[in-house]
Amino acid sequence: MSSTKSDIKQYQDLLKQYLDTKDEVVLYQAEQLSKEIKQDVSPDEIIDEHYNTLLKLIPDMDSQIKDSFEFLIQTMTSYALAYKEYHELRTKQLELKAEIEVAANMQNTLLSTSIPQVDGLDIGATSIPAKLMNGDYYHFVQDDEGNVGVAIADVIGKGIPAAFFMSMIKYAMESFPENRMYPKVILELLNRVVERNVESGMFVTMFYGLYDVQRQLFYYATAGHEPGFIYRAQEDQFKEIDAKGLLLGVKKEVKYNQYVDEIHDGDLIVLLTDGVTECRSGDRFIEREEVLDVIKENKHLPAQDIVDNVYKYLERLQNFTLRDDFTLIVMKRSS
Amino acid sequence: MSSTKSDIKQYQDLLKQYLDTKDEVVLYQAEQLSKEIKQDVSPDEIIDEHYNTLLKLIPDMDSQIKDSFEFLIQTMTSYALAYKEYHELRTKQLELKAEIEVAANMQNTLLSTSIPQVDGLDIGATSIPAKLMNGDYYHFVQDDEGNVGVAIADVIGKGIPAAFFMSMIKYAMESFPENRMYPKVILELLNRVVERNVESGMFVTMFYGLYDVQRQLFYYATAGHEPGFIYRAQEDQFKEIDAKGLLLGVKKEVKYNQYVDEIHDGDLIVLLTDGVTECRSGDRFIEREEVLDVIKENKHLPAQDIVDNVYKYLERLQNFTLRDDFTLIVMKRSS
Amino acid sequence: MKGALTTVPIIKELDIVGARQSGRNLARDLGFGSVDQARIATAISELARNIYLYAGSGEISFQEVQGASPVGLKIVASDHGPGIENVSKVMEDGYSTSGGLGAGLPGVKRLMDEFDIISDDNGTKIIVVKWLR
Amino acid sequence: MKGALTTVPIIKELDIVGARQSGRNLARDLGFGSVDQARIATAISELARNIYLYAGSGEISFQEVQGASPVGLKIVASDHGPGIENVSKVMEDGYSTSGGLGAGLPGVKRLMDEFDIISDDNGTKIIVVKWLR
Ligand SMILES: [Mn+2]
Ligand SMILES: [Mn+2]
Ligand SMILES: [Mn+2]
Ligand SMILES: [Mn+2]
Repeated sequence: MSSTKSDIKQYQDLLKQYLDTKDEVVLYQAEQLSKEIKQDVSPDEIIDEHYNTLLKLIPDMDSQIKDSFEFLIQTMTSYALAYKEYHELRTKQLELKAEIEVAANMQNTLLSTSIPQVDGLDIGATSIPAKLMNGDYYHFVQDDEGNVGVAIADVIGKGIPAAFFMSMIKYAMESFPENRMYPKVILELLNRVVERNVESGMFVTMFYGLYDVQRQLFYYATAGHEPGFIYRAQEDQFKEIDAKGLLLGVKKEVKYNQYVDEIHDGDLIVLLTDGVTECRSGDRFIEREEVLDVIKENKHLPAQDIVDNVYKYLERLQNFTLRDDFTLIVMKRSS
Repeated sequence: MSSTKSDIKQYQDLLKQYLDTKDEVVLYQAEQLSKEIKQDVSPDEIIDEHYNTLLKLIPDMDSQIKDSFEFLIQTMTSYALAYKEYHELRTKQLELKAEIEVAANMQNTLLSTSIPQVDGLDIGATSIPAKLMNGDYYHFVQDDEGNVGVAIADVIGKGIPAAFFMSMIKYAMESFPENRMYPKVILELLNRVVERNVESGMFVTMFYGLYDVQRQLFYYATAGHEPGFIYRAQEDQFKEIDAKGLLLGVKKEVKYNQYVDEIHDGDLIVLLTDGVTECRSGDRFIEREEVLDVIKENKHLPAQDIVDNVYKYLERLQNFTLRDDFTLIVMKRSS
Repeated sequence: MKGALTTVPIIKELDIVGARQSGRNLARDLGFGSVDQARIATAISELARNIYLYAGSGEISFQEVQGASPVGLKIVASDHGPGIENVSKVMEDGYSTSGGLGAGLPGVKRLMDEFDIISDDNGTKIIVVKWLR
Repeated sequence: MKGALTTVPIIKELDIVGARQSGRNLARDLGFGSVDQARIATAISELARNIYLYAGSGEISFQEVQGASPVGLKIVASDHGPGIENVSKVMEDGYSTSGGLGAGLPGVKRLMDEFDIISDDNGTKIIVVKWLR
C-alpha cells in the first residue's frame, strides 16, 4: 500500500487554497486530483494527509479534534483493505474478461452465417448477447434452387455454458447434407444430438423454416421456440405463427409437425427469441404489441434497418442492459 | 448508495466514548463496527457522520475546520464511487466463476470418451486441466474389426478459449464416418477444419494412432505434437516415437506422413502432451527421463494405474499447481 | 423554484465550474447534505466535461422535480455533438469517455438515482435525477 | 528494544485488545505513523481473534527487525490448535476464517509487507512484518 507522496502534496496545497477562497474551482480541482491519485493512495492515507495539513494550519487545534482523527483513521482501515482488494479484483476481472472475449470472438467466427441474397426476399438479422457470449443462434443455408433455410435457436440459460452448448448445435448442423432438407427432419435429427448430451442438463428451443422461393411458401416446424409472427400486408396486421413442438433434448424420439404458409407481396416473416419479447423496462414488462408496433412503423425500410431499429428501441427501454440474449430476424417479400 | 442509518449511529457513540477515554478497546470496537457497516456505508458517508458528531460536541468549531470537511468529502466522492464499483465487481466475479464451472462440467461431459476394452491391449488415460477448462483432448474409437483409433491433442494456449476451440475438434471428429480411417487421412481432414477457422488464431497439435489388433501394428501420424514413446520390453528401454508433421491450421493443404511400428508382448505405447514433459518444480525443469523412470517403475501395473501414479508423482513435484493441461495415455500389449 | 428551470451553457472549460456551482447551490437550497452535494457536483463535472470535450458546446439545465420522493433535482445535459455511436459500450465500466481517469457515464449513473440517455446524429441528451432522502 | 521480544498471551477475548495496545505502542515507538499504527492494530486483531476462536489459546509476540528496510516490526502469532487443513483455501478472498465479516488472512497479508504461514497437526504459526518507510 504505497502512495505517491508527490501527488498527495497537491492535496495540501489545494486544501489551503480552498480554506482561503472557498471557491468551487478548487473543489473541482480536488475532484480531478482524487481521480488521479485514486490508484495509489488509499482513503485512510487521504485522511492522514488532511489531518497533517490542518495541524500545520491550526497548531493549537482542539485536542478532541486531534484524537477524533486517530479514531477516523482506525475506522478507515477496513475501507483501505476493501480498496486494495478492489484494485486486485479489477486486474483479475480484466484477465478473465480478456479470456472470455477471445472465446466470444472465436464463437462469432465459428457461428458466423451470411445472409442469403435472394431476388424478392429481403432478409435482416441480428443477434446480441446479454453477456459476453451468446446462447442464441441463427443460421441461414441456401440450396441449389435458391430456397432459404433459416434456423433460430435459444439455449435455456445464458452466458458461457449456453454459448458452449450452442457451438455443439452448430457443428451438428454443419454435418448435415447440403441438399434441401425439410424443417421437421432437421429438428428430429438435432433432437437426437441434444438428447445424446442430456447429462449436460441443457435444453434448446429452435424454430426452423424453409422458404420456397419459386412458390413463395414458408415451411416451418418448432421445438418449443418463442412464436414468431407473419405480418399480412393486405390486412395490415400481425398473425402469430401458431406451431407446436417439444424442446430439443427432452425425449429420445420426437416427431415434429410441419406447417406451411403462403407469403404474399409486402408480407413480413418475423422470427425472434424470448430475449426480444420478454424484455423489461424497470418493473414494467414490455408488451409483445409494443415490439410489433415498432416493426410496423419501420416496415417500409430495408429488413436490416427494421431489425436494427427494433434493437435500438428496446435497448434504450431496457436502460442499455440486456437481460437475455437478443435475436431477431425479419424476412420481407417484395417482388 | 443508501446507508444503514441505525448502524452509523453507533459510530457517533463510539467516537464520543473514545474522546472521553482514549481507550484501545474503543478503537477495537470501531474496527469491528467498520467491518459490519462496510457493506452499506461508503467512506464519504463515514466522514460526514464524523463531521456531524464533532459539530455536536464542539459547536464553536473553528470555521476553517468546518470548511476543510467539505473539501475532504468532495475528495472522497471518487473513493465512494470506487467503493460502489468494488461491491458490484465482487458479485460479478462470483457469477463468472460459477458460470465457468458449469461450462467446465459440460465440457467434461461432451468430451468424454470411453476406453475400448480389447483382448491383449490394456489402455489407461487421464486428462487434467491446469485451469477450470481443458485445452487438451484425447479420444478413442473402435472399428468393426476391433482396431483402436486414438487421438491426443493440445490447443496452443489454455483456459476458456482453448477449451472452446477443442470442442470444435471433437465435433469435427464425430462427423467422420465410423469405418477404419488411417491416421494421415484424419489429420488431413482435421487440418482443413482448423484452417477454415484460421481467423480464430488457434493452432492445434495432434497425434493420431491406429492400433491394428490382428497384426499388432501401430500406425501413426503427427501434427507437430509432443513426441510419445514406445517402451520395448525386450530391450528394457524407451524409444522416442520419431515422426514429423505440421501443426493443424497453419497451411491449407497439408500432407502428413504415416509411420508404422510392430508392437510386441510387454511393450508400452506412451502418448502425452507437453504438460507432462514440460512440468516444472520451482526453478527446476523436470527431465523427460524422470517421467519415463516413473513409468518404468510402474510398468507391471494395469495401464490406468501407471497413468494415475505418474500424475500423482508430478502433481506433488509441482506443488499441486499445474502450469499446463496434463494428458497421458498408456497402451500396454499383453497377450 | 419548483419546476423552474436554470440553464448553464457549456462553452469553455471554466463553464464546468459554473455548472457545478449552480448545481451545488440548488442542491443545498433543496436540502441536500454535504455528501450528496459533492456527489451531484461530481456528476455535473462529468457531464459538462463530456460536452466540452466531445461536443464542443451544449448546456446543463436544472429543475426541481417530484416523483419517487417529494423533492428531487433533475439535471439535463444536452448537446448537438456527433452523438455516441455505441451507448451500451460507453455504459460499461473501464470504457471511460473523458480520457481514462474519469468516472465516466457509469460513474454518473452510480452517483445519481435515475439515469437516461438519448443519443443520435443530432446530439446527446442525458437526464439524471437525485432524490432527497 | 532492537531484537528484544515482547510476548502477549491470548487466552480470553480481552487479550485481543491487550495485544493491539502492545503492538500499537511498539509501532509508535519505532516511528510508524497513524495510518500504519491502525493497520498494524487491525492485523493484530485478526491474528489474535483467529487464535481465540479456533485454537483456544496461543500468543502474539513482537520483535524489532532489520531487513528490506532499517526498521521493521515483526509479529508472530502462534498456537497449538488443530492447524489449518487447506492453507491455499484459507488464503483465498471470500473464504474468511473469522466468521464472514473479518478481513481474514488475505486481509492480514494486504495490511502487512511480509507474510508467512506454517500449519500442521501441532498448530499454526503466522509470521508477518511491516517495514518503516
Ligand atoms: Mn438462452
Ligand atoms: Mn432467451
Ligand atoms: Mn494447451
Ligand atoms: Mn500444453
